[in-house]
Amino acid sequence: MEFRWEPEYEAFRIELSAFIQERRTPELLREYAETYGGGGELIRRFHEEIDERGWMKMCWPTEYGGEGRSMLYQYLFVEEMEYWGMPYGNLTFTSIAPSILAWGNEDQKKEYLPGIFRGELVFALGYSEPNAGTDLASLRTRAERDGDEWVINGQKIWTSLADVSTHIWLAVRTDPDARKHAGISIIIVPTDTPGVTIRPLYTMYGGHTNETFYDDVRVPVHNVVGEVNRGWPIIMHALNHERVGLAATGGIARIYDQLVEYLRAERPERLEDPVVRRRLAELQLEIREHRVLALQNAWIISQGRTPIAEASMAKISATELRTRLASAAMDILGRYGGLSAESGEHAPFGGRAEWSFRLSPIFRFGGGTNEVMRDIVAAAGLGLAR
Amino acid sequence: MEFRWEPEYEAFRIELSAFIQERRTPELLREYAETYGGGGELIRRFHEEIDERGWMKMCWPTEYGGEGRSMLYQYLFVEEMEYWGMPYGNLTFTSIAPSILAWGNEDQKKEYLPGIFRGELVFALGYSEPNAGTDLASLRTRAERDGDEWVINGQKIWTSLADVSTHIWLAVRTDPDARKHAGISIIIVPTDTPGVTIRPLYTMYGGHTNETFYDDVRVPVHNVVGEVNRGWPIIMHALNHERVGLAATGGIARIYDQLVEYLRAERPERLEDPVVRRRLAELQLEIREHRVLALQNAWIISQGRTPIAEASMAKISATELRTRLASAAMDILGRYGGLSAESGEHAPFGGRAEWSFRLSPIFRFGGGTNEVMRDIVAAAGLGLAR
Amino acid sequence: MNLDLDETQSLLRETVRGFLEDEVRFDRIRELEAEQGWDAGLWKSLCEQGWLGIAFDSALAGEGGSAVDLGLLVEDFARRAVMVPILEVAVAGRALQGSGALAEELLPGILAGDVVPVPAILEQTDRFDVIDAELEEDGTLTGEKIFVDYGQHATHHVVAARRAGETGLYLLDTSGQGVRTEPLLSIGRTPVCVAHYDAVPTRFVAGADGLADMIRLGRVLAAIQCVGSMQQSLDATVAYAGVREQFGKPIGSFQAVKHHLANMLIRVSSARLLCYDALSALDSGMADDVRIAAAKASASRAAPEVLMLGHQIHGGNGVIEENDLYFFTLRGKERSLAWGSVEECLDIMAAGVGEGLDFL
Amino acid sequence: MNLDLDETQSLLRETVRGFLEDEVRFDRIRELEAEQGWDAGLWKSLCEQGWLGIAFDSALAGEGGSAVDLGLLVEDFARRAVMVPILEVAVAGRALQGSGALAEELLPGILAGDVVPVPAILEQTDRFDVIDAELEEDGTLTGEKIFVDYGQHATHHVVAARRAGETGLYLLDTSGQGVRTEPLLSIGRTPVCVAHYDAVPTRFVAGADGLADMIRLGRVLAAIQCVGSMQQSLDATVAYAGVREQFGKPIGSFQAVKHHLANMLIRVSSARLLCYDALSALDSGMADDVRIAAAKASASRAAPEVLMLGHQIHGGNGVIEENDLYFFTLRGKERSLAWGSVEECLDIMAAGVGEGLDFL
Repeated sequence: MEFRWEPEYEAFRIELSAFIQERRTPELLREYAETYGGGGELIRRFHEEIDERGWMKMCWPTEYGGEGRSMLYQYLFVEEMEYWGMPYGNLTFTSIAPSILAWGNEDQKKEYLPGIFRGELVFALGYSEPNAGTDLASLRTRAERDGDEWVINGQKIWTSLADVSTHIWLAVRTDPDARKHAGISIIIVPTDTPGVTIRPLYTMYGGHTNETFYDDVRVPVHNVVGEVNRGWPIIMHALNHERVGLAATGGIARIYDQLVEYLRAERPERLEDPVVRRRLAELQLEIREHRVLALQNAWIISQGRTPIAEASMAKISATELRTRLASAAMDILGRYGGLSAESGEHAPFGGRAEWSFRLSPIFRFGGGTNEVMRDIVAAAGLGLAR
Repeated sequence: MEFRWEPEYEAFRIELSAFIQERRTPELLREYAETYGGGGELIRRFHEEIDERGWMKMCWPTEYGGEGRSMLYQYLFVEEMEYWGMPYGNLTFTSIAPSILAWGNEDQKKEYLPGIFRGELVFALGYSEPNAGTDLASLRTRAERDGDEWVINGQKIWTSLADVSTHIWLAVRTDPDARKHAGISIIIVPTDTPGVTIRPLYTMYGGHTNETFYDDVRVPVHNVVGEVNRGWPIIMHALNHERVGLAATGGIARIYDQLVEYLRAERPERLEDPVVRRRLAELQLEIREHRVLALQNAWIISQGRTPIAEASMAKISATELRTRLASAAMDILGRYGGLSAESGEHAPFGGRAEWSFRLSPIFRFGGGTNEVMRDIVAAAGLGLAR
Repeated sequence: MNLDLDETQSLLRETVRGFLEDEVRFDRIRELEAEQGWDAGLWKSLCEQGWLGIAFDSALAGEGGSAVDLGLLVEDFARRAVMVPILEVAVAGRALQGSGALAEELLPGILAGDVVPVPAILEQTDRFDVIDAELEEDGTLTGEKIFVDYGQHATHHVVAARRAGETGLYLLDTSGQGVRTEPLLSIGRTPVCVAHYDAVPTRFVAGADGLADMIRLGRVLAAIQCVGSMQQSLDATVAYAGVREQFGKPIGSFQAVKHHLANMLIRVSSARLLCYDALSALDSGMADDVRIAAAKASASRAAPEVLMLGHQIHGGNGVIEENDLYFFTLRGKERSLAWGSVEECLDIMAAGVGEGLDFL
Repeated sequence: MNLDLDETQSLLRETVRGFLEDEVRFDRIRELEAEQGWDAGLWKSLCEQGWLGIAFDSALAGEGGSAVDLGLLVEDFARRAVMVPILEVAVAGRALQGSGALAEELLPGILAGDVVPVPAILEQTDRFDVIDAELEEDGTLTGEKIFVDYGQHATHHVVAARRAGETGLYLLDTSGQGVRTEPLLSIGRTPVCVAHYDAVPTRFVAGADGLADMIRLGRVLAAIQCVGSMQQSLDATVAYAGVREQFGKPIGSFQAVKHHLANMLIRVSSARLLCYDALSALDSGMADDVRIAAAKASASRAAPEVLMLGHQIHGGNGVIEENDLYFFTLRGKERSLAWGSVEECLDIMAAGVGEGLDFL
């Protein structure tokens, strides 16, 4: 047992950090904020540069152009990108790409993976429906086969990024007579297919997600990923990867660092207050407690094993800490802590803590509610009956 | 709405407090610790003095020798007794006596109530069985009628005080064919009845509770309280009163006060430490948060209404705070906090925090587990389906 | 001791709730949020109802002056997320009440809804005990105040300032020369601003005691606003848990959800009781700063936990602007910071540690 | 980076666990608790197994000297609540290791189980950074140490003391004249005492760095003992929840119980990982006091919560002495106080605040 990053990992992180610093322009960050990573020329160019350095594919098998490096590199990559708030493909990269690698056929791998790596292809996730949230297997959007095409009808909700994405990774019911978890398939739907309607849903965190409607949407039969009616394990696999991303420590650590930096620069008397220092120590302890769970998760993946309980533990830990940290940072900052970015220079570090608080609820139920995560921990981690 | 104690309440509390101070001798406290309030000459004498002043019956209807005072007097009485760690009949007084008043017949009221008030009669509660804890309705101890007697066979567990009590308030199954909650009766069993065997179970908090065994135990049929096979509501009523006692703030406030006093006298530099003061402020806040729940509960009772959700809320709040407070007090005291009373002068305020920590688990599941309490809060307080 | 509402209070509550449900559409609040406005029309109506008079004692044309009654009013306004300066005008007006001629001049206008004074206390340090603003010898004020709630819409500011070293409250007219307000956007989405004063004439309102009283009342009322937000979130969440189905049953039948809801109720109940305890103490003249701080600390600390549990149970439906839940989340957290955050209130409690728990 | 056990470590763990399960009866621990004794026979056996050598580097007849390996050993001993001074002798022995002639003289006896040295650091203030004991010019010590674990059974104390103003570690023989021990009863029920020294001769062991190293290692190992207690409580509780039935089904099928158990696992996992992270840092010479303190703070803070959840699920069955659960509750809480409570460790972390989160 050894908790030290070997020199090659340290070197990678230093190189990556320097690379980010050079490219982290206000223009790029603005584009990211406006498109949620969905697109824009600057983001695409940034992606290309990452891809040129081999970082998008470095952990992939050599037969798909990768270097077969340990997945710990990807862990460091995601943490660093999240820390600095930079786009890197996000769920398309961390959840969809590995799903295509694991379940897609050779044609699909060739068709989608290179574009994902260059940031040209962006996938929106079409899982949830108005009456199928955590209980995803209740989904009703249906696809019926008509010759060489699937004809899709139904409605999805929380299809975030759909308005800026090129494709939707759509979960549909292909056998209405099968039992709940059977009869579900994954179909890739180009976003510009006729019959797809996107309606924005504005949110309390200032951005929007979408409802998407499917009205006789026709896609070729070969857009099904894996086998027809065998979509459930693919969804579970993708969700597991999604949880790994939700468990990232970078964004959390950044808020903490920004808080300390702000206090040092603007409120030095607060940073000297023993009680404030104690509060910061408690928050730092919680970040450390979370960080090792995220690391454990990454370690298991890097060994080719599948973390189930560990992924859920890290997801719970990250998402609940996110809320507590944002709230505590605001409390320490007093009324300044309540100021949004729109308050300009009055808002501490761009109103980041305040925004983080508004954003934080979604992580606790997104990717599977934390209640279901705890059920999973009890079942997979402790062997209790489901 | 008015949160101020009227002068007559203030006067009562001052009188009671002075009364306690005069009688709070080491000998009495030792007898209390050794018998758990079950008996001893000093305790009995103390009870008599309380009873002479009318305080045991002050809130009772005048037809049973009471003064019909507001139950808020009893709330103050119990809080003050709990604060100073004095015996006052405890569950026999707070749970059994009101149950006999509510459900007993005139003969039973005459037979038991005066003795309870004088501290001569002590009841042990015979509810739980090895396989019937929170799921009390699964109890199997049975009573069969034989002429003018009930013949009891079975086993109870956690029959605390049985070894020092005069009676057992026994829940038995009188109709084995009825559905779970039906067919249960309450029978008063004199502890010295032949066939009753008491076996001590030593505990991690230094005292003991008991298992009790019933082997052809014969008691007269008129020892049944209320109607035969209608014992369930009596148990629920008594448990509700038990929860009120479990929610008392006195013992909790005492630990806090003793902690502050100890720090002031023995560790003044700790009491001046801003971080320690903050920790104490947090604990004080939690005591204040609990205290108003206990008060709300008492208020509802004093108005002749039955608190259901409120009793459970106060019970949850008190019992979880008890653990947190004891643990936090130990943390603030460092290794001294871990010392038991047996360490003599080295142990801070008689090792009370340490003992309180060891004792604290029982309150969280006793009188109904806090999980069931929360179910009750959701159902009775918020209208959610059970 | 009386923990129930009396008859007048019950009637007041019923009337206020009915009025607000009829008059306040949540979409109107969305519009006001977008334009950082306030609900001037509603303010006039509530003044016409005479409710503002609850804040003032009857000798001065008010209706009562009981802090508890005022708390009930403020709680119900918070439960409807109403965009009016009820807290601000109540505490500013009560401070003015003792100022003799000034009171006679302004109170009728305040009660009619034409004069809208709000407190302006905080300065750059964001601390209630650091007042550096100093009047000139001629009584004019030059300086800045920050976090002035509804300050851009008020007709007057009641500013905390020093004169010859003594702290006091001073009234200034925002319609005159030299007053400039710079709006801020805060998480609560209610109007708030920085106020810049340049040689603005002022009139004396009250001394240091008046300022201390203002902070005490403002603090408990802000705590009550947290409670109102939490209660509304809880009610909405209970309703949602009863109708939203997953896995073939209402989510409210899952034990984890039930326990979240039970925990919410426990937190809200404690905080509310501590608030009314503090208000009652204000009424009987027995309020101390620790008791006031405890009420605010309790509500402020409970608010983010309770509100986020509401979101946890609402899932995605709770974060979209089409749902009303977010009003209460954002207002509740904002009010937890206003008039003393949990950190500041715990500091006050810590200063009092060692004085014994005589509050039982 | 390697978060798995290597082959040697897996083998060690398996062997140690098997041995302890065979050799240690819980009833024997009950007897030892009652008489405040220690398990001298077991100590000899484990020395015969060569496990104590894990604490020492091989040049000095030890087996390894890896702090991680030592942590694994200590964790397993904690999981069996074994009444032997494994932590104490390991840290005292490691301090002696660098002392040249003294090491050569004593280490063989330590490894054989005949020489049993334990640290004696704390004084009346209960603070690791306040050492007032001062040697006389002739090298003798007169004074007191408190919270000396297993001090009444040890052959030697390694005391922290000053000489000419410099703090260091000094060895004294408890069998000689002038040493008197006064037993204390602590919640953990393992032997602990006050040691009184009257002109006791001492020998130099190490300087201030040696003391600092001893505190670092002792602190993480005490954290690991908390983890062992928590894990054992969790395992026992999972087993109990699977067999105990109420309302016609195992209590482990209630969502509230499941979530308690999941929360226990999360807390234990974090604390354990932070402990091995700190031990690994000790091995690579990259340990800093904040990292060490974080491991102990995490374990110390988690312990009472996790252990009390274990009791909550066990109900009445968990509090009777016939059940083994209480060993772990009491030991776990005691170890959370030893070698720096959560309060002390958070103070250390607070002192380091502002240095950035370079630990990612």
